[in-house]
Amino acid sequence: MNDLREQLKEAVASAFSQGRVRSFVCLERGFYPFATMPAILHSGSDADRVEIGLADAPLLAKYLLDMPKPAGIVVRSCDALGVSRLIRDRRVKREDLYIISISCPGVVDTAKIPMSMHRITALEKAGDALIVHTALGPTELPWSSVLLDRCLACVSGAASTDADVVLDDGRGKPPAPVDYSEIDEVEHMAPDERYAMWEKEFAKCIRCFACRNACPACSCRKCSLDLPEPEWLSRAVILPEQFMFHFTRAYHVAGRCVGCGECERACPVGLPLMKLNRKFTRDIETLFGVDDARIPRDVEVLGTFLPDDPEEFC
Amino acid sequence: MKALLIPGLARIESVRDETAAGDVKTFTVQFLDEKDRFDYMPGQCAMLSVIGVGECMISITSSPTRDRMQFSVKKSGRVTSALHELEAGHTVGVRGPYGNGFAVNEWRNKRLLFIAGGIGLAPLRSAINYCLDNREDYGPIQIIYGARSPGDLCFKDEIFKNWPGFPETQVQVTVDKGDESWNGPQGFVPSFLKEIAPSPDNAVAVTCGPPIMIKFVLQALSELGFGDEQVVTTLELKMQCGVGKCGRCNIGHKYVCVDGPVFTLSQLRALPAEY
Amino acid sequence: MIRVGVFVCWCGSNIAGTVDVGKVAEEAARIPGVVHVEQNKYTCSDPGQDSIRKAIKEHRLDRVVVAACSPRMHENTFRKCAASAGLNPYLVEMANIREHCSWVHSDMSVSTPKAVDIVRRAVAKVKRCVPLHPSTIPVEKRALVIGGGIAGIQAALDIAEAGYDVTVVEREPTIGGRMAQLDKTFPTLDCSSCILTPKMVDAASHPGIRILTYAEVEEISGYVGNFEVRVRKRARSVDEARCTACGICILKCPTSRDSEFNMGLGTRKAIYMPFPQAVPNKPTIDREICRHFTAGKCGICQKVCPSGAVDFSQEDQVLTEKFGAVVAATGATQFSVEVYGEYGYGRYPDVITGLELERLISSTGPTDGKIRRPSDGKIPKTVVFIKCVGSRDENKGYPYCSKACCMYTAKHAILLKEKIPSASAYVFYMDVRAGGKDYEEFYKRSQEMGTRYVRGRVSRIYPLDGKLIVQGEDTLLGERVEVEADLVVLAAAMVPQPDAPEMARKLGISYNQYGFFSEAHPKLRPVETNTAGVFLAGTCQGPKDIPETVAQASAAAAKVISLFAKSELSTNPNVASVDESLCSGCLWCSNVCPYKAIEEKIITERAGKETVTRTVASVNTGLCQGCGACTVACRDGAMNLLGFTNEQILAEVEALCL
Amino acid sequence: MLHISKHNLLSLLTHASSSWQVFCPSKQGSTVNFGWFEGTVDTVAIPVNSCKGAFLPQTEELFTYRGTPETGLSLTGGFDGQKPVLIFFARPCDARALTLLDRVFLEGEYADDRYRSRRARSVVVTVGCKSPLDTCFCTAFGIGPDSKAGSDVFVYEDETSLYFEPLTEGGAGFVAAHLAYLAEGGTPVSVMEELRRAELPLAGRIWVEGMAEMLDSMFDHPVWEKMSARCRGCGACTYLCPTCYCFSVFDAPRGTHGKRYRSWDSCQFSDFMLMAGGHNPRPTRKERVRQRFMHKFNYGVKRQGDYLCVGCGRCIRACSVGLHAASALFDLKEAGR
Amino acid sequence: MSLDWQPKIVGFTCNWCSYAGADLAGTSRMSYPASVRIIRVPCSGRINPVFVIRAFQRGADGVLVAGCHPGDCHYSTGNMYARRRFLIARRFMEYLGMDPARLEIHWISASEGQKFQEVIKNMTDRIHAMGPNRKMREIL
Repeated sequence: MNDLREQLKEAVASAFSQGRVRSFVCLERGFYPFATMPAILHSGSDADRVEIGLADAPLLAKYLLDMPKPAGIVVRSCDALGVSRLIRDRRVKREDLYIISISCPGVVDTAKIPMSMHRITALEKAGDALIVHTALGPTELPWSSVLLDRCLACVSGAASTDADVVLDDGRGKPPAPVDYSEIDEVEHMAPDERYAMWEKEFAKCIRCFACRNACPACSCRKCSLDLPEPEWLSRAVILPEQFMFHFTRAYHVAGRCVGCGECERACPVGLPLMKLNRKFTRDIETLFGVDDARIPRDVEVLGTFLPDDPEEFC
Repeated sequence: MKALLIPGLARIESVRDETAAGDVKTFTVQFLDEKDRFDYMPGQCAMLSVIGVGECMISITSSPTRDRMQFSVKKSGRVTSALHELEAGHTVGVRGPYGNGFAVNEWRNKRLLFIAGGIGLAPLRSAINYCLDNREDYGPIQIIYGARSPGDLCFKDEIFKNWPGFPETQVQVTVDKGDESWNGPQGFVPSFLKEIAPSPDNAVAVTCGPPIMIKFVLQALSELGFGDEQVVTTLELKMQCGVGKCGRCNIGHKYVCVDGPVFTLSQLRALPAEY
Repeated sequence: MIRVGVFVCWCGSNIAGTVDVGKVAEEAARIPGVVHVEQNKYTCSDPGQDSIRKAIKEHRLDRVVVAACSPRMHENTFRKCAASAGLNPYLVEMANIREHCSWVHSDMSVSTPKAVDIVRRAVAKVKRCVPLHPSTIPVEKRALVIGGGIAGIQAALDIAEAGYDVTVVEREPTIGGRMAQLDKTFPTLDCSSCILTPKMVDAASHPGIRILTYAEVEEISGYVGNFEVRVRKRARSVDEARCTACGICILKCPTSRDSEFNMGLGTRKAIYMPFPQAVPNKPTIDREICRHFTAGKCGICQKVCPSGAVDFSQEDQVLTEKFGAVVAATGATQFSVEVYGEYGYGRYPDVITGLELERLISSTGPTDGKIRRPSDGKIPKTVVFIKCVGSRDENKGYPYCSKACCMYTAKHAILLKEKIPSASAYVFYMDVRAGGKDYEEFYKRSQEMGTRYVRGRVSRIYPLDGKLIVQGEDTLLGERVEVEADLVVLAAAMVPQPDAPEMARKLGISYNQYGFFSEAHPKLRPVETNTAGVFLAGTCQGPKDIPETVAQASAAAAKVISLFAKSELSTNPNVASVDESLCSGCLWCSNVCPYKAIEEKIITERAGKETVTRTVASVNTGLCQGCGACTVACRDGAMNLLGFTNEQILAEVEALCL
Repeated sequence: MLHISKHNLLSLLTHASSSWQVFCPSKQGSTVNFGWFEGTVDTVAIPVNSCKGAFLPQTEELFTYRGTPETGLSLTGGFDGQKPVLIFFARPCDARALTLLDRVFLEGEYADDRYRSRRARSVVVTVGCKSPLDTCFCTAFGIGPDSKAGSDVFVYEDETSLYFEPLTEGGAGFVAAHLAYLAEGGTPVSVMEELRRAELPLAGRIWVEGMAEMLDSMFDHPVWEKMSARCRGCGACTYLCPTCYCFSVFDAPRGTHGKRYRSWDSCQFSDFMLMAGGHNPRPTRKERVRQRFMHKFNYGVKRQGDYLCVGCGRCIRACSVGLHAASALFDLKEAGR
Repeated sequence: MSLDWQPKIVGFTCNWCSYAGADLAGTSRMSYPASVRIIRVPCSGRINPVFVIRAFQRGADGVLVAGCHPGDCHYSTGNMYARRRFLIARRFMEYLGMDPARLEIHWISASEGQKFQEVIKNMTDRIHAMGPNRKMREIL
């Protein structure tokens, strides 16, 4: 792990020294020592700040939008998909980017560490366990029990190969099997029951737009939902508008969602947003014969068609 | 207790086009219900509603010494555009008065210098008419006004006919660029001001206009020897409530809606340079 | 302030009969923005239009809603009307309270509120209309005629006569089409070839007409005035310039197959001309059967050709050319009568179709004009004609009337009597439709000549002792009829070409459920299509006889000529439009554009203190046809469709849901 | 002290809800949120949102109108006759935050009638914080697990029971109305002691003394650039903050009738200050992040006489990129040295 | 729900086929319930699924989306995109708890006046049986 971090620091420093980048987005130590937060570096001398991100690591792709180019980024495979999304959406150009990909064993979700283990002083990965250090001493938790939800649906923990530098320590999490059982569960509910469930979820939504702002597929210069005219979405936070908001957000990323789950991680009130996104993903895969719809393609699923698409309408 | 954000309904009595381009209109309004009517001081503002579209803060351009409340509105956004669609007999919402207004009582016996550009004359007009209606309380009044073109001059009746008729009252008008009908001075307000070079002695300078004009007028005034305390201007920011609650129109810890819109230059200098 | 005028039409009693027009007008007056409402008996009439013009001026109307019939009927009428009163024509919206309301609801208590809703929708939309201005595009003054039958020939001649260049593309080796196969034409019985071949020659020799035979249209792109067409001219294997049409090659060719021209009743060689008067009068090698191509042997034709015109190495030529207008004259074909098992076509050689009979009667046909039955070459004494084979039959064929069959059957009966005076003719029919100049008389004549018309269906045909026993019913007499026939002639329906839908897709036009191309309006725009610049002539649009085909061809030509009479065209301003300030430049919109009308554009703008460049989408308004697919692909809300903007549609939804 | 067994709490609340609108934490999907009582209550977790919504709803109707400006209008927006609000199980930070909101909405020339009428007869029942979270730093603002400012009733919680200590007349009224559910006797001394001794993990790292004065000269400091670089520009922090109160007013027209609403708004949104002419005085995240923290730690002190932060830590939990009041105070302190 | 309650159906139809089909129903005097109100758009490819949500929000009890039969689009491909969009959007609305019968998508050609009539009749009957839509609906 440390080796990887050292390699990464070196790679970042040399990206600057070789003049490959004017800025670099990576993770650094956060306010809580065990968590990381995004940092935008402007000089190679900042490379020491670079962290791999054991816990609560935010995804970085979207920072590329506003960074001075050429811009560097360090990506794990989920973030690499986000970068690819931005490139396909022509929001950044590949030639303006300097990508360092790293392998990833998964990222710890500190919210999954039981309350009884609060006052965390440090976190440590040891084999298949997470060691939580607190004032009361260390405790071991199974690694898979504390991972972020997105890691449970990980495309691959191996370092992405579409990168300028590939740093893979071979400890990447193996790809997670595709599992749509949570979607099935919702589908098996009666319509009224489903509606009631979403009504309850959407009632929590405070329309803070954290989901949208975190999403690498939501990169419009100006979100249409913010426009006063036409008013696609009223600013009134009332249930009909919540349905409008969540329908539109999910529909706008339908076929474009890379499955990184950053929306859900960013949501401060715990909305199961991936249950919405993945419904589209699954339907797209089954209806249009797309293999893993999370992978960005040159032509978006809704930007094309097949003459023999399923015909359900008559 | 009076509902804070609920406007009173008022009938538009008349609509007057001020400019040739039709982008400034003066609305004279009368409350439908006497209990909604309010008193105000020159420089104060009100929230004007086009019900179904929205609200915006507009300075009251009439003087409280006259009986009808008037607003001069330049078409710039959604609400003002909707307002421009309205005609006499239509209904608007009005709530106020908001803001501090001009310190007309502190101006007594002083020489008053009003410097305005374009629609910026609207808030000053309230003060000008107030002072003219209480003519004996104030010293000489000098009004310097400019607009982009002759067609863009507002309140033409007053600047050319009415005001110059008052004793010790001088109105000087310039346009950025004249046309065949124009034989008056040409040039921007700040340089016109410097040419006229009014004296700062016992004077208060009140200025309002586009931000770029204000910037250079303030410079010119200090070059002419006006102290920061002698210079008064009004500010405009996006507002939603008008009552210092919605948290929008602050510059530093001051809210333009309740602490302004009128500030002396020395007050402005104490605020962060955010505007 | 927006000042909407609403004009509620009675349409005589068409609307007023089932909708309380007064109530609609009353409610319309309450809609915000409506300043004037009036009712008219017939708004589309001169006085009706005058009242709109008057109201626009008197009430300073800046938007007009006409609550009347379908916009597909009169939108243009009222747009022109508004324009003549100085109002931008795109500030007019129609509320369809006739087709969608008064004609489908009889209860005033439901139709009236519905009409009010429809008007409310129209007002909501028209308030968000902005003046639109057509832009202009240049016109390439060359016409493409697809199909070299009589329709195509006539259209080409008319267009060329007006001074414009025409290219005719015909997929057979010769022009002439179906008409060339006919012997005589009704009701005058003049010889089909005699009137057709001069026209074929005229077309071929006209300096303004270029004929590409043995050629097919592969792709059409572009738009009115500016079509780009790719034509594949198949290799004839004969150098047309060298060939002198001496015919030796044909004579010597050892390979033959059934003649398509003779409906399989005779044969033709591998190197062949479909018929002697073919234009161009040059042979073609059928590579499917030519032994040189199938077996790599032979080559006799090349050896015998005195002018060295046979060229086995010839390749298909692909031409890409620009045209300003296209006339589709792709014709029709004959119904496959095999599906009527009871008639035994295909099993009994003496059951033939009308077109086959034409070839038997024709002096250029396989029997040199002698009517001999195919099985044994005997002269038939009794001939049974069966009409409506494949037409007017929803079970086995098509529900429509094939239109020409009644008359050609009458013609066949007459010709039979002329050729074999002793023969007797029976015609089994459902109805005789003889509408048309001199048609009824012609039908009568066939009766007077002794043709026996039996009203009823034939239920079965079976052979017995060299005869065909035709069993049927005379529904007028209510008795069974049995005829011992020597020959049975089926009046097969005219049906669309099997590849008509494919051609329609190339042309970007629609077709009906059978495959006939759809005209823009069944009555008022019968030769236009919904794709500007594409016109229809002949049986590709529906069954027709020759006079009608020729008339329609001339009409299509007239449309082309009037199109070419302008040096530029004004385009439909209801096109997509980009709000560059919102566009993120992802260009997903361009993926879904069927006209490739969206391009990438680099713009430069100020961002704070910096000048930055960025990519946005840009619409080519000449190419854009206004479908709006891009608007839905655009998440930014940057792409809009003028005349059908997001604002308008959302307002319409809202107005309908109030 | 009057107390109730935890088992009976639901029946008390059910009874209370006949005369009060009860606003309490409950489990909503994966999180515990403050909201109107619907039969369940969660007394353990600190809710993700604050209880400000009981007095300043995220969206509220100001009035309904009928008619049009052209044809005449009538406005209806009656606001009365509602049951008083009972906040059940605020935390000391929440209760204190309400007193800060009160200064904004109740003091000065323009009191907010809606806020006032909701607040006027409200009762705030606060529970002592026995197990503060890793994100709690209320002590930095002089609040603590047993602070009573802003509360009408203070509740001590032991393993089995809740002990009610009325602090105000309103609180006493509430307790009196529910005597049937409460048993007399006992003082939860050990709980009181526990609360007094409770230590907040962040206490040592956060420093606010003199922060307001220090910020006076930091308006143009480069630290804002650095802090805001990671900001994603969402409004999670402001919407979950118990002391943020910004709102906007807008109309929802539907043909010839409609409503005017007010709804929370956030200074972190790019169009918060966008003016009709297109000018934006706070065009980038730097200005907006600065506005947020200047408002909390400088302007608030000048206008309302106190920091507009209570150290509840909700922004820490809300922010997905670690930009929150605690990190800001820490970074600003470093920068201001 | 009163017995004579009439559902409100918002119909989005393409100009070339389905609107013309509705016109044909009119010219052929084929009566159907007065439940549907049509919004004419050039092509089914112009119909944004968000419009459908908006209709439900504002009070529609049912929404009909109609376009040319695949292959017959006036713009050649618009309905193909519409088909993709609505295949997923309709499933998603259902996933959110919307009753699927309230959103119908049909291909109605210009010659299918009768089909238009039948679609409206059947849709109206079904929705009539379900009663007014309350989901996603705004109450004013």
